[in-house]
Amino acid sequence: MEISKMFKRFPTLFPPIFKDCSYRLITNKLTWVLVAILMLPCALGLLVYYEFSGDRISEEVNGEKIYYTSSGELLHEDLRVLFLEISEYFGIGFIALLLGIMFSSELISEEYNLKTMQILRTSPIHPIEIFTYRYISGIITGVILLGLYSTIFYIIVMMGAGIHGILEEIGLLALVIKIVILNWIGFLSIFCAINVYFERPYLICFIYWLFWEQIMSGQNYQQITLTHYINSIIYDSLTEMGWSVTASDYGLVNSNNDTIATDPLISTFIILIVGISFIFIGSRGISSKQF
Amino acid sequence: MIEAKNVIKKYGQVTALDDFTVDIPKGKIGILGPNGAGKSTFVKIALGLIESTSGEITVLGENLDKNSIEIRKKIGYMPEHDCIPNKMTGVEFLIEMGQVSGLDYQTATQRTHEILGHLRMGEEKYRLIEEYSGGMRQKIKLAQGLVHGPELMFLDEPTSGLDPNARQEMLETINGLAEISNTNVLLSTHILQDVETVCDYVIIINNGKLQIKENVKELVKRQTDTIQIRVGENSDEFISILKQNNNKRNIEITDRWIRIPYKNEESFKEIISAAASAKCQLYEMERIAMTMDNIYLEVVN
Amino acid sequence: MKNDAKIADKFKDFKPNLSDRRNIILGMGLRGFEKLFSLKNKSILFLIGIVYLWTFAFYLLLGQDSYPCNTVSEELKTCTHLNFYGDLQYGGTRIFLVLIAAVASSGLIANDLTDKSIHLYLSRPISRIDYLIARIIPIFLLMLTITLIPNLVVFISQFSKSGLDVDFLSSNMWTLSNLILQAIFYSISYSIIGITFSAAINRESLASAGFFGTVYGVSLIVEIFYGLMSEMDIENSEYILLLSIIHFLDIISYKIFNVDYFVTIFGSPEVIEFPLSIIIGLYVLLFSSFILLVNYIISKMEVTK
Amino acid sequence: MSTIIFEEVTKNYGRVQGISNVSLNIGPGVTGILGPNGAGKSTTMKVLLGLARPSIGSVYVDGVNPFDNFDLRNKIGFVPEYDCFYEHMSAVDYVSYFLMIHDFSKEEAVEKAENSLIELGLQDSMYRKIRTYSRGMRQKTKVARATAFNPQILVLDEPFQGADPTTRHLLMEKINSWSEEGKTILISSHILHDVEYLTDNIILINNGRVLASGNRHEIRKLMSNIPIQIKISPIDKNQLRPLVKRMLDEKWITAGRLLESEGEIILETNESEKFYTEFPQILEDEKIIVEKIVSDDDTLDSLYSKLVEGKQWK
Repeated sequence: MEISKMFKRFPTLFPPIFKDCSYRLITNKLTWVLVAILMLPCALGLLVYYEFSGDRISEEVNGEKIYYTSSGELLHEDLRVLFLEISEYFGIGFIALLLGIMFSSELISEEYNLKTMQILRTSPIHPIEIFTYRYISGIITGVILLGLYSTIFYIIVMMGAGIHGILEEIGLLALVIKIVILNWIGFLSIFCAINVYFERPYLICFIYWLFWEQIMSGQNYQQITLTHYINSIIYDSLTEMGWSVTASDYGLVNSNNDTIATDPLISTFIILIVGISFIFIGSRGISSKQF
Repeated sequence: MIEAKNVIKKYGQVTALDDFTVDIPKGKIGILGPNGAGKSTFVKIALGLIESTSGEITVLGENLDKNSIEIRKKIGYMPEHDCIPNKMTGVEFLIEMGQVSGLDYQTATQRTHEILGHLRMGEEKYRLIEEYSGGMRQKIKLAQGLVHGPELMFLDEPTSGLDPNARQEMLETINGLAEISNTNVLLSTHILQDVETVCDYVIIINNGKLQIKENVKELVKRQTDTIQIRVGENSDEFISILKQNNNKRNIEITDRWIRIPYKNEESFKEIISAAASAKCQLYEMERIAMTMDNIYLEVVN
Repeated sequence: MKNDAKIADKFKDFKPNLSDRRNIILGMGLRGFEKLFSLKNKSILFLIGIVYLWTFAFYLLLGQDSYPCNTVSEELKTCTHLNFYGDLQYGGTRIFLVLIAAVASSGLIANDLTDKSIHLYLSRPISRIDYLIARIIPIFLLMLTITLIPNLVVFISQFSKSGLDVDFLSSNMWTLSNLILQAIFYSISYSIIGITFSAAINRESLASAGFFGTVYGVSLIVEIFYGLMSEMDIENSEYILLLSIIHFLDIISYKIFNVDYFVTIFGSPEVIEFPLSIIIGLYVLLFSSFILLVNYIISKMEVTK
Repeated sequence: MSTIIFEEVTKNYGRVQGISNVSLNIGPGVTGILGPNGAGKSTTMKVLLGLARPSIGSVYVDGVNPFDNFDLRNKIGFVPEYDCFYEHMSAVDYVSYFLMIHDFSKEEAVEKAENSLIELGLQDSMYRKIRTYSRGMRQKTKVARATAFNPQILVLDEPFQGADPTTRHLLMEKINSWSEEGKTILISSHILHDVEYLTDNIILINNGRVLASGNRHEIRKLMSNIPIQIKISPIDKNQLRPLVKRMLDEKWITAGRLLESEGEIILETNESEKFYTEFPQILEDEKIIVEKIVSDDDTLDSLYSKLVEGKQWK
């Protein structure tokens, strides 16, 4: 089928597929377990806020309340570190990754389990369409979920520093959301492709992430991992925002201790390329798979 | 065997059984009815798995309200869906089920092998259930219901998913059940031919109410007023001769059969002479008998 | 011999002699326990082996003298039997206990639910609660073998170290009974949690992952936040410890010994007090709701299929 | 008018046999595909649907290879044996979802979906979630999905499985009417009675081989090594004995049996064609009227078991 025809079909074909996929992703039991885990830092953050809000010192400048810690430092600079650290575990790190693995399995593997893939393969829909639409639905749902979560968590954490603190560090939230989007574009397409080719996608995805992304990144040849490019972007943005971070904080050094961070624009570009190429690899797998 | 008096069962707004009254005799009984007619609800109530909203049920002479758990010692149940564990051997599973019913280990073992012998399971009984074919799985399902020697056996769709040979064998086994430890059989199925071959009595339930309860053999003996014929070569000539004789009656013709209304014995004579003069082969000629299909559709619709 | 020729009847009448419900349940439970111990379950045997090795290496070989533990001192090793359930770095086996409970209990009901054989069990002459009890027995017994027995061995070794002194026994009567009570408490609690997960998540591997992840993972997160909050000197921060089941159970087990609770994961021991009524009330509420949930799940299955 | 041609098709899954050396030619009308479990029925269907690529040989559906061919997929409707639903959708959503893939606009798709569901008698429940459906309703939904876009070829794998008799009857009527419209319908069923009711054209597969294909009466005739038994019952029971005697005079009757209690005689012959041609004449001459001429040997049941047991070669 020609590409032009696919584009023409997009407006009719995508909405029902998106509706179906997002419904399935959101009503999945495991999503709720993960969301509950994600909510835990929020709840605890709220608790922390109420307990310590009496201890902070505030000063009014130009009608805005600026909060300080008892040792006289800007409170929002303390809190932003907390936000980023916890986000690296939850919003863009481990939990988000579990969510990604789960989403990809629900989007692709479940079609094989439900045997609806057989029906799709006897219907006039191209494997690229099958794969891409599910992938895009997954990205949209995941990004909305995690973006929302990051925003809520950001507000809860920065609430201690008042409106001023929230506005002051808004760039950090933007960065986290940007990373969420790039993370999902890159990883979801790899996970989905793994789901097409392998019988036990959960295990393989996890092994891939652990051995390839976690252990390889921080080594000399880390440019072959997606994590490297993600870290490069975080590192670059943080330096631009005036944080005092070093490349080694994000493992962007080789064994000679030289900084090997990649330019953020190129990084973004590479992540997009990886995402698109795995679309093709995945749809190739769907079209060649027999029943 | 089972007496139900004014049984009502409601699931929230939905009424599954609506003032259901029946007296089921001993023997092999078939229960028919559309999906959601209340068949399985009735079976589950009779098993004591769920409670009726109101009404009284007596199973094997004992009131169900008082000892619904004790009564299960006398009842075997073969569910419709696949419900046997894969990671056990057939024998292991049956012994376990026997013990859960209250048999001691040695008796359960002896009984298991005896039943599997009757069901013609060979060495494969020592293999894992996951390697079994559909027919063998059905047999294990049947055997687990029989292992504690029940007086009454509920069979829910025992032949579904079986290929023709396995189905035939399963039906023969069910036919023999009455002889294995005098078991009465209550068979619920969607395949009407099964009821025809196996059962003594048939009960049709629709909309939670009893429609009919009758003897199967007498039901099927009834004949319709149509003769079905199948002929070979020269069928055109045969038909034209028939038409001359039967100009006032309507003859149904398809490329598979010809149907003529039955008036009296002369009808047969006309057909035979028509075939003789047209010199065509007369493959088949008989009055179509009432089948379970006709009766069922008549009752339910 | 002429008259002895015989043809057997095709079918023999079978008059079953069925035992009552109590025996059936006990038999089911014991067979389930046997199965958990069979060679097929290599992972469980392996974990049990580790627990024993760990216990013996830690408490018998490395040894220590002061026993029992009446108050919490700086020296944690004096509280041997309580430490047994603590975190690894303090010599405890908590992670293994949770792991064994997760792995062993996950299949008990989940397998019956996946292959739907639960319908067959429920059509036997036992009630739903009977079935649940029969399914809890194996995991309960398994937990006893890894909570009670190692602790008893430690007790006996202490006893022999004291030179088989009868005074040691009489002065430690309460310790011994508390030890047994505590082991039973842990076993029954973890069994109920395991059964709940097994019934709620009806796939074996997911159930065990869910059990471990929820119980252990939540305890870690709670612990992190507790650390954070106590650093900030926030009042009543210890109440968030009740969010984690592990901590909750530990609190009760310390109550059994009439010892104040202290945190062990991350950071130095710290004494925390809770009112007894809150804890017992919460426990009863939590575990009865677990049992009701399982009962509800099974009863729902009965009706639908 | 669509035709399906298999040319010596073999399909293996790794080391497992699917079908071996199957040659078929299926034309318009209903064709029943029979065989034990695991014989290769589903594989045959999958190969012709383009879900699996033949290991050896080639398949042509309407003259093109179904694997990879896009336009063909608008012409084939498939009802699989297993459930294949998005359980959270309603039947209308589900059917229209697939209709949109068939290039219908949203409004058209919903309208067509509703129509075909109503035709199959699901009007009361088509807006409910599929999760709540009974087996019969699920079958109807599957059939509606496969037929809503009006395909020329219909492949039905066990469409009556689990359906109650009313649903079964309705589906059969539908299949009959589609076959009259000239559609090519391939149907597999374990219940031979249903296939017998629908069609005389069968394909019998066992162990991956096609044992027989074509009209079942013709197949029976080809198995000339097995004598045919014919049941006859005269109206006048006194004529039972004379009739047997008379028939045994003919040398093409090999055996005769008298069942007095049932009022029947059973005749066995090796030359069935001759028997069927001459028998009416004999009756006419002898002035005997019979009310039944039936051969239990000629039912699909008996044909099936004979072929599967391999009696045609003995």
